Order: sequence, then structure tokens, then C-alpha cells
Amino acid sequence: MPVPETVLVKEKAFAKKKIPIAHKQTRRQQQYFFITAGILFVICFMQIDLSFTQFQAGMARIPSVLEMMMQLSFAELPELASEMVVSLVTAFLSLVLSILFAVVLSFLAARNTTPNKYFGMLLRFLFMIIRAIPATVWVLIAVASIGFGTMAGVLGLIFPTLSYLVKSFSAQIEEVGQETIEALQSVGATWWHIVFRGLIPTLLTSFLAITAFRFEMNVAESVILGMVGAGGIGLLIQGYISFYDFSSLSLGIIMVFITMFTLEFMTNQIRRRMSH
Amino acid sequence: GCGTSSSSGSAKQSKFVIAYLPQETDEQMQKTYSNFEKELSEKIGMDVEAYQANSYNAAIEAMKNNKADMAMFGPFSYIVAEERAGAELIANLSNPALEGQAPSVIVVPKDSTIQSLADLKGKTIGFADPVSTTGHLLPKSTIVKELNMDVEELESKFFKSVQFAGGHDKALIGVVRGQYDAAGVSAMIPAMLEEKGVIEKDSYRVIAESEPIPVGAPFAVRGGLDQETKDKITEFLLSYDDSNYFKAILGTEDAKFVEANDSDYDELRDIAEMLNLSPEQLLEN
Amino acid sequence: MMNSILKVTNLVKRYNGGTLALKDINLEVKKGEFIAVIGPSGAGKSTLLRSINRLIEPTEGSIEFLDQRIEKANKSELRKIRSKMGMIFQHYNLIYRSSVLENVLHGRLGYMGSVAGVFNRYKEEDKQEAIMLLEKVGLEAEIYKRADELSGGQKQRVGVCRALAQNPELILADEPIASLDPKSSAVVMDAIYKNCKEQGIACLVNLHQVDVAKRYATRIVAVKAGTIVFDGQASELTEEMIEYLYEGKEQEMYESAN
Amino acid sequence: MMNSILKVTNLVKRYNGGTLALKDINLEVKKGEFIAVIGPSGAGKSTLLRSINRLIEPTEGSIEFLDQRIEKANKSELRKIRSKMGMIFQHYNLIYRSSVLENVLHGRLGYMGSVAGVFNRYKEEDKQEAIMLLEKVGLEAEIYKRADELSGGQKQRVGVCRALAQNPELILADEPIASLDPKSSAVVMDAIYKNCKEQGIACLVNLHQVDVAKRYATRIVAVKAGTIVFDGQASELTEEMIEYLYEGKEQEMYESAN
Amino acid sequence: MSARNKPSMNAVEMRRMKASLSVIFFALLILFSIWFVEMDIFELIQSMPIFFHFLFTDFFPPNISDLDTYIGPVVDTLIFAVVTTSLSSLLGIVIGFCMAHNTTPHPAVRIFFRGIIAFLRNIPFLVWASILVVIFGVGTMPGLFALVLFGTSFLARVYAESIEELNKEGVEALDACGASYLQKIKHGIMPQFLPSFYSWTLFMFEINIRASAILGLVGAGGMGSILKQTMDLFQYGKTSTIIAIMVILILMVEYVTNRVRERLI
Ligand SMILES: Nc1ncnc2c1ncn2[C@@H]1O[C@H](COP(=O)(O)OP(=O)(O)OP(=O)(O)O)[C@@H](O)[C@H]1O
Ligand SMILES: Nc1ncnc2c1ncn2[C@@H]1O[C@H](COP(=O)(O)OP(=O)(O)OP(=O)(O)O)[C@@H](O)[C@H]1O
Ligand SMILES: [Mg+2]
Ligand SMILES: [Mg+2]
Repeated sequence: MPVPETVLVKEKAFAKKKIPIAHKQTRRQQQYFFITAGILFVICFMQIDLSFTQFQAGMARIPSVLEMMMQLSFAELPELASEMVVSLVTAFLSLVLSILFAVVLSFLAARNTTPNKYFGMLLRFLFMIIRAIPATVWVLIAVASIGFGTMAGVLGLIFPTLSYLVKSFSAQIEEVGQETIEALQSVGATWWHIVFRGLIPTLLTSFLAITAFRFEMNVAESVILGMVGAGGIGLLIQGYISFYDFSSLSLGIIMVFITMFTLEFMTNQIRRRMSH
Repeated sequence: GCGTSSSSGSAKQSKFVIAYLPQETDEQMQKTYSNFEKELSEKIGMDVEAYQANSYNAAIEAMKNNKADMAMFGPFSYIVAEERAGAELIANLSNPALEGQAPSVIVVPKDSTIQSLADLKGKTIGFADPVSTTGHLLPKSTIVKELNMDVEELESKFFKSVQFAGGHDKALIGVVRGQYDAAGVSAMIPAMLEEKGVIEKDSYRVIAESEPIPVGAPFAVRGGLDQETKDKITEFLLSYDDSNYFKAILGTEDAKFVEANDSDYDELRDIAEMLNLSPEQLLEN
Repeated sequence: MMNSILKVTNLVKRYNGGTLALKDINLEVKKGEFIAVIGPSGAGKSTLLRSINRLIEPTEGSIEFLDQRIEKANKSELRKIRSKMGMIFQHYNLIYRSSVLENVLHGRLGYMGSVAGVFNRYKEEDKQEAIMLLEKVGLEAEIYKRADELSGGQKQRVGVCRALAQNPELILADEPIASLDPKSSAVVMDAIYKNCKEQGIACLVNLHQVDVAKRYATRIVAVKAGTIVFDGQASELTEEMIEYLYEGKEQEMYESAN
Repeated sequence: MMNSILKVTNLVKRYNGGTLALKDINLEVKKGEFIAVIGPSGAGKSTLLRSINRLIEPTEGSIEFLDQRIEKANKSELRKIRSKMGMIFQHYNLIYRSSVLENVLHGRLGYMGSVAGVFNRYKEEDKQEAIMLLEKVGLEAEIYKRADELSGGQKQRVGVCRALAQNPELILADEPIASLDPKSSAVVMDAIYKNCKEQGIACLVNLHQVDVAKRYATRIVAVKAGTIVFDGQASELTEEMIEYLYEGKEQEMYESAN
Repeated sequence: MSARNKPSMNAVEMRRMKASLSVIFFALLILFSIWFVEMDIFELIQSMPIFFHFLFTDFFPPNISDLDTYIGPVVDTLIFAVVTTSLSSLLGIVIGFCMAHNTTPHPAVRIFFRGIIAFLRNIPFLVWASILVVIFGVGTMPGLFALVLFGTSFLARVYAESIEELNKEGVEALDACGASYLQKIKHGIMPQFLPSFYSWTLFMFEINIRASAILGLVGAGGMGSILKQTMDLFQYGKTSTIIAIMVILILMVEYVTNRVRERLI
């Protein structure tokens, strides 16, 4: 084949220099990210003092700690089981209540479905603040205002749950893109039609997946919340820890683990069934 | 259960809520004891619900909002509750075995060169928690008194740094594992951790003890409660002698309720003031 | 003028980025006309169609539809106008997790109140009508399937039915067969054409395939770089015109590849 | 037999679900042949192509390529065999976040040590070769663009270059133009055809468009329901044959729609 | 309607029945939960004024008198967040590749790591923190390990999920070119995976800032400790200052995340 002259000229140039192959911008950004991360890591790592002897001594202590953890006593089983139920219920109820609000709020907050640009922005900012407030603060306020008991845990969990759901839901809504919305706009549908007839059916699976994921997180969180006074298994576990009651602690850990594992398995099943 | 109705005092309330705050001297977890609740319920003619509260400020806030009617506090949390929530002391649950014993100790590692409090100069000290009576207030006041320094000087000049470990056990572990040069903790803790095998036997040494304070676990009620109920409860508590209850609540059968007076806590208030932790100072903002 | 249903006058569209996608477009559509819009990629065909039902806000000019000014309509007027204009999309834009029938019934939403539409209260005669439409395009066996279970050609026929369910005066179709294989394309184009003819619906259809455009359209509009460069009968569209229409970037690439 | 490069004997493919996608296929490809495989949707065209380079494991039968038995090859032998067989996909299957040049260079991976390829050490002459290929298909201006910035036709030309970069003896193309508009289709088919001819590469290309198949192929293989029902020159492919080949489900739909 | 529709109608009815059954099941579950927690809507509504009164009078206005003393803990938190995010993303990516079914070297490896990660993730964090304290003492080291454990278990999972979601077509093409396992990872998976890698890693950074409470649990300081301290001392105004600082930090991370996404995806 006839080789164009330009190619021949270039070929000579190639001989001297290595030919770059990557997409420049992508590569540069990649380099920025990793170099920045690397430098930050090195600087920060030098700031924290870690002693190797402490590490060594700790590693040497692991067998004996494991040995302590190996003890198992079933004395506390009934109590652990009933408090586990409390934690599960707390997680479940706060999730259910959050979903009710989250579905509407996320459509108001998502960039492509918000009725008003500034209102959406305000809503997103508000939820970011709510997200920044730790669950412990919410529980404190909840206990203080409605008193002790599971309901306080539910109320305290609603806020972090709601803000998480709104964030994830609206990200999903923004991702479905314009196509679905346009289809219904073009038949003269209202905002409500678009949301309920178009977007919710389309997004149902991903909403459910997010919800399932969040349920796991909520159970984990409600376990921790027990530790700040909202009842549930966390309260017991906290007690075992502070009195180094290893045999009951191990049982508690096993119980939480089995519950969480079962939940993860179940939500995966649901997700798989929904997604086809 | 969501506490009592929010209308204060005067309205007829049908539910009586007790909150138990964790005690620093316990050796085991509190358990609520239903017999106690039943008997109290008969006495005052209201349903009684009891909760373990893990967070002491939540309990105090709940009492402030009429969501808790009685609570078993720790000494420091009581004086704060008195200021913040208008809690009224009605009895002390005291453990005779502990009477006259030092409530807190200051410990150093076994082979440390530190022999006295004065040797702590330029060292790192760990406490349990800023609001802990025996894990912060008492040991720190001991140091202040012994060295005759004011707190600011102590914190900024004398020590290299003052740390809060987040618990008596952690403060002690911090000493034994070498992160702190010394720690002030409840006197009960070292023996317990030794017994549980968390720290090695004889791995620490006590260099100072704080003076006993004449207080137990204060039981206080919400100020807005009507006088009749308050009296009934006081009467009920002082005559209560079910050892199972004491075992459940404090882990020892030998405890008993004794009459208490708010002025018993003045000494602690002085200490708190000295350490800039008096309730008035805390609550001004 | 009597039976003109759509009149686009001096339409200009400038995108936010600054692209001048449409420059002074004038177009009149009469009742029952079947118009193919052709032109190279990026000419502004989609922009033109979407400006007509205001999925895109026109920058300047007026669009008159059944004596109403679309570009001036408020929200609820716009809804009413849109309910009289069906749209068929290149990527079907169905709600894939809803049934075929539901998708067709969406065409009726514009005639319903917000609340009725949300709670599934379609009228029985609407449902019958929708089923009849589906039978007409050969989808009677798929009525209760979920839309994502269909093949491309079937999906597009559902899209056609949805547009027809609106009882529109005008159908806008943006490259309805671009994602389909030749056989399905024929089925879909036939379905659009036949139904528009039967019911006297005007149709404005963007097409890439000039041969298809010539086969169906009563009138062809050729757009290039935001301007109408040809507007006339299929028979009047000369080879030179087509040549001129499509020459440009792709063409250059084509030549350099040979 | 001398210049036969691929020999498929009694090939059977049964999918896990039980679908018998290929029943006893026999096919021989000679050096430099340009063979179009046509047939209705679901006939087994893709399965046939993918069995040849074992992207799908054949169930029975033998596949001989340059005197090697593909179905018996172990992992590293298979790598070597595959490096001599280019593949072009309907959906281009590019790595969209890599540059065009990188995508073409991927064709060289089969010739590199498995570690060398990890650290980006393409040889300079490979790079030059890749750039030359890209220039040949008119993409010299796009070399350093990211693959997702290209139009469909451009993407497919990158796919063609990747296959050519392998210096293959055989190119397998699975509906390379099904996702393209007519103009891009022509550019891509030309690019495949010209390069195969010039370099004597044999090519097996699945096509939906019978007219395109007839235009390019030296030989046409028609597959229906997993069996080869026609194998001969383009001129021998009668209208009846085509009719017979495509009759079936889609056809029924087409008729019921009319 | 014609008879032909009958079977599909049944399928629809089946689907409907299943749907209504699960709705009933969930309704029962909700009713049970409401009964279990003794939810009293009336009381809940009555409590709302207290709730908001508490939130808006006690926490406002933020008290910034001790702002200078927060600098140290904020810097500590950031330092910890950087170090632990880096370490856990490093560990997470290796484990994530082993866990994703399309990149795992062997199914057994995949199951092994899935098990380990599930175990790490599902045990309450306080438990890990306490065990680490017993092992290493208090302060930096247990704090670091606690956050790395937490981060790794989170990241390994989400990385694996993102890897599994990548489009297979490109990788299939590399297969057809005769690429080896490592080559496929480097040239096929990595370029596609990087965008989700960036956003998850930055999200982890944000979580680590908020999770600095864990540090307080093991006596390693950080913003979490001040948060707890100010709350314990009823200095809610200072608590909200800390929260405001956290909001600002999170906003910054989110800004960076968005910028990175915009440019990279
Ligand atoms: N949302 C948008 N923002 C900015 N510019 C746009 C937008 N949509 C389209 N354009 C630009 O407007 C011009 C016309 O685009 P349009 O989509 O109308 O062309 P088209 O004729 O439909 O092309 P195709 O045949 O490729 O669909 C193009 O230059 C395009 O880049
Ligand atoms: N992964 C798979 N598992 C099970 N069955 C499959 C799989 N892939 C294809 N099939 C079935 O094998 C048969 C042949 O499919 P194949 O994709 O080879 O057809 P094709 O001729 O390429 O069709 P098209 O023109 O639509 O691409 C079909 O019945 C199809 O449903
Ligand atoms: Mg277009
Ligand atoms: Mg195929």
C-alpha cells in the first residue's frame, strides 16, 4: 500500500522518542490523585507516632486474648435474644418511617425532578447537615424529649437513616436520566404522574437494594446505639465489655454475627429476586 | 414506653419512670429488678418502669423534661442533675463495705521510677472520663491538694499532657501497656481487671489514694413531683431491704438505703469548683 | 391556512453552551401530512422536534399548534397541548418495569387529574382502546408482559401505541427506527404510517435513512446546520441535494478511509 | 486442504439451560476467504463465532486452527491461538476509559509476556504499527482521544484496528455494523474488507443485512436453528433461500401487523 | 379479550398475589413493631415541641469560644482519616479483587475473603475497639487499627460490588486478544474501575471523618472525643460548633468528590 509521506516523516520522529499512548487528561488526573494521596499519606503517617515495640507486644498478646474470647457461656442467652429483637425492631421501624419521608423528599431534592432548583439545593444542604450530626446526638435529643425506651432509639435513628436514604435515592433518580421523564412529559403528564407512574416503577429495584443495604447498616447502628442508652443488644454488649465478662461477650458477638449474616443473606436473596 | 406525660407535676400521672445510671464502682452490670418495681408501684399507685441508662446526660435531660421521675445517679452526675434538672435527693444507696475506703487511686507501672505525686512532673497522665467522679474529679483534686497548685497550672505546666482514655479500664490499661505514665482511676478497677486476666498480676503500683467522701449512690427524684409521692418513695426506700435488689443493682447484698442530705455533696461541689467543673460553670452556656 | 395544525415561525434555539442548533426555522404542517425530516448528524433534527413540544425551551420564534402558542403556554396549558401531541423516541423510553398495557395507558395520563393518574384509575374504555391498539400492531400476546421482556421492534411498537393512545393530532417521532434491525424497522414504520393515515394524524419523523424517508413521506424536510435546506415532495429530492446535505465531517472521514 | 486455516468438524453447542444452539456444524475456512454468516435472530451465529475462539466452550466436535486443536488447548496455548484470531464485536467492546491508541495496542497483549503487559511496556514498533492502522481507517486525529468520546462508527473502526493489530490469520466479526447508521456501516465494512484483502486475512463475519453480505462476501454461510442450511457463493443465494431462512417468528409478527 | 390472554393473565394474577402477600407480611411486621415499641403517636407528637426546642435552643447558637482548642483534634481527625483511608483502600482493593467473582483468582479465595470480611464487618465496632485496647493499650495504635479494620471491611465489599458491575464486554474483547489474567486486570478492569474507586475512597474519607468517635472510644482523641465531652458537660453550643466543623469538612470532601467525578467519569 502507498504509505503517505507524513507517516514516513513521523516514523523517523518515532525512532527517537517514545510514543505516549495514554489519554493525557485521564492519565494526568490519575497521577494527581495518586500522587496527592501518596504525599498526604506520607506526611500524615509521619505525624502519628506508632511504636514498633507496642505493636510487637500487642501481637504477642493476641493468643491470650483469643483464649479469653474462646470462653462461652449461655447463661445470658434469653436476655441477649430478647434484646437482639429490640435492636432489630428499632432498626426496622426507623427504616420504615424513614422510607415514607425519603421517597417524597428525594424526588424534591434530586436535581432532575425538583420542582424548584433552589428548593432542591436547600434540601440537599439540609440533609447534608443532618448527615453530619452523629447518631449519638440524635439519640440524646430523642431520649431527652420522649423519654427512655425503644421509641427513643427509633426516633434517634430516623434522622441518619432519612438523610442516607434521601442522598442515595436522589442519586439514583438523577441517574435514570432524562429519558423516562421526557417520555411522560411528552404525553402531558403531571409531576405526580412522572414520579409515581414513571420513576418509581423504574427505580423500585434500586430503591429496594438501597433500603436492604441500609437495613443492615441500621441494625449495626442500633446495636451501637444501645451503647448510648437507646436499649437493645448494644446495652448488654457494652456491659459485658466494661466488666470484661468475656464468656457472655463471646455469645453476644456470635449472636450479632449470626443475625447480621442471616440478614445479609436474606437481603441478597431479595435483591437477586427483584432484579430480574 | 415513653416516659410520663409531659405536663409537669399537677396533672395526674399514671406512669413512674426510674433510670439507673452506670456506677463507677460496680463490679457487674446493673440489672433491673421487677420485684422492686412492683412493690414501689403498689406503694405509690402508679405503674413503674425501670430503664438502664447508659448516657448520663440523656438521663438528666430526660428528667428535666419530665420524662424520668427517679434516677440512681453517681455522685457527680447528681450534683449536675440537681443544677440542670432540679433533681431532689431522697436517699443514698450505700455500701458499708466501701465506707471509709479510698474511692480512687493513682497508679503507675510496676517498675516506674515515679514514687510520689511530685514525680509526675513532665509526665503523661490518663483519666477515665472528664465527668467521672472517681476517675477524674477525685484523683485530680488529690493531686491538686497534694501539690498545692491550681488546676490550670497543673494541666498546662506540670503535666506533659492530660489524656482521657474513655473509661477506668482503658486508663489503667494505658498505664500497664505504657502509653500513660500514670492514671487516676476508681479504686475498684485494678483488682477487677487483674481478676479478669486483662492485665497481668502486679503490673501496677498505687502511689496515691484519694480521701474518702461520705457518699454512696444518690437516688433523686424529679423536683416537680408532688410532695406526697416524694414522701412515700422516701419511706419506701428507707425501709426496703430485699438483698436481691441490692445484688442486682450494685452487685453486693450488703448495701442499704440511708437517709441523705443534699449538703452531703457540698464537699464534692467544692472539688468540682476547684477543678472548674462545677455545675454552675458547666451549665452557664 | 384552514387545515394547518402546526406553524413554526422564525424558530431559533441556542443551547446554553452557545451552540446555535436552530437558525430561523419556518415550517407549517397540515392535517394528516406525513413529513420526514432528514439531515446529517448534529443538523438539529432532534432539537427541532423537541422544541415543538417544548421538551427543549426554544430561544426565539413562535410555535402555533391548533391555534395555541406553545412557547407561551403555562404549565397546565402545556400539559394539555402535549396530550394532543404524541412522541416516539429512538430509545423507546418505556417504563421497563411496568407492563406493556400500562405503558400504552401512559398515553392517557395527559387527560387525567394528578390524583387519578397516581392511583391507577384508568377508564375502562381507555383500557379497551389500548388493547385494541396493541392488537393492531400485533402485540396481543404481549399485553401483560413487562416492557423489558420485549425485543427492540416490539418495544418500539409499544412506543407507537403509547403515542396513538393519546389520540394525538400530531405525532413527533425522533429516529424511531435507528436502533432497530431492518425487519423490525419495516414493521414499526408501517405501524406508524398506517395508523397516521387511518386516523388523519399528522406526523413529523426524523430519519437517517433517506430511502425510508422517500418510501413513506408525502413531504420531506431536509435540515443542515440548523437551517431548512429543502422542503418539498419526495420526488423533488435530487441526488445532488442528498449529496450536498450529507457532505461534511463524516464524509471526509469516509473518503480518507478509502 | 493445504491453505485451509480453520476447520470446524461436527461442532455441537448445548447451553446450560438446555438450548441446543448449534447442531453438528461443519465448516472449513481457507486463507483469505471473506465469509458472511447470515441467519435469523437466535439461529446460532454468535454461538458459532464465539465457539471458534472458545469465548464459549463448545460441547462436542473439533475445531482445528492452523493445525492446532482449539478445543483441546490449555490456557497458555489458547492465549497463543487467540492472539492469531482477531475479533470484532457488535458493541465494539472497547475499554472506554482508555485512549484509542491503548485500545488498539490491546491487540498486542497476546504476544507479550503476561507481566510485561501489566507495566505498559508496549514495543515502540507496535505503537508505530497501531498508529499506522489508525491512520489507515481515518482516525489519525483521534489517536489520543478517550474511546468514549468517539461516535459509533469511529468506535467500531477502533475495534477493527485492534483486531488488525493482532496480525491475525482470521478475523471473527459478530455483527460489526448492527449498531451503526448506514454511512458508518459502509466505512467500517470497507475497512474490514480492504484490510483483510490486502493482508490475506480470512474473515468470518456475522451479518443481518443480506444485501451487505452479498456485496462483500466471497462465500455465504446461512445458519438456521443451529444448522448450516446454505454454504456457497453469494450469487448462488436465491430469493427462496432467503425467504426460507428468515421465515419464522418475526415474520409472523410482521404479517399480523399488516 | 381473546382466550390467548388467559395464561398470561394468570401469570399476572400470580405476580399480584405474591405482591399482595409480601405487602401483608410487611404490614404485619410493621404492626408488630409498633406494638413492640409501644409507639404512641399522640405522645410522639406531643414530644416533638420538646425535641425541636432542645435542638434549636440548646444547640444554638454555636459557641465558638474554644475554637482554637479544636484545631488539634480536627487536625488529628484529618490525619487519621488520611492514613486510615489510604491503608484501608490499599487492603480493600486487594481483597476486593479477590472477592469479586469476575476477578477472583479462584472461587475458594473468593469465599474465604467473603467470610472474613463479613465477620469483620458484622461485629459491633465497640467490640473491636475494646479488644484492640486490651491488645495494644490505648491511643494511636488501637485507633488506627480500629479504623483500618472498619474501613477495609467496608471498602472491600463496595469495591467488589463495583468490580462485579463493570461491563464485561471490554474484558471479553481482551480475552479474545489472548490477554492473560494480570493483563486483563490492568488493561481491562482497572481503567473502568477507577472512577468508582475514587468516589468510594473519597466517601470512605468522609465516613472516617465522621467516625472519629471510634477514636474517642480508644482514647486516641480526635473530634469524636470533644463531641462526647462537650455533650457530657452540657456544652451543646460547643457540640454544634464541632458539628459545624464536620459539615465544613464533609462539604469540602464532597466538593472534591464532585470535581473528581466530573473530570474523571
Ligand atoms: N443539550 C444540549 N446542549 C448543548 N448542545 C446541544 C444539546 N443537544 C444538542 N446540542 C447540539 O445541538 C446541535 C444539534 O443537535 P441535534 O441533537 O438536534 O442534532 P440531530 O440532527 O438530532 O443529530 P442526530 O442525527 O445525531 O441525532 C448539535 O451541534 C449538538 O451538539
Ligand atoms: N448464554 C446463553 N445461555 C443459554 N442460551 C443461550 C445463551 N446465548 C445464546 N443462547 C441461545 O442460543 C441460541 C443461539 O443464540 P445466538 O446468540 O448464537 O444467536 P444469533 O444467531 O447470534 O442471534 P442474533 O442474530 O440475535 O444475535 C438462542 O436460542 C439463544 O437463546
Ligand atoms: Mg437526534
Ligand atoms: Mg448474535
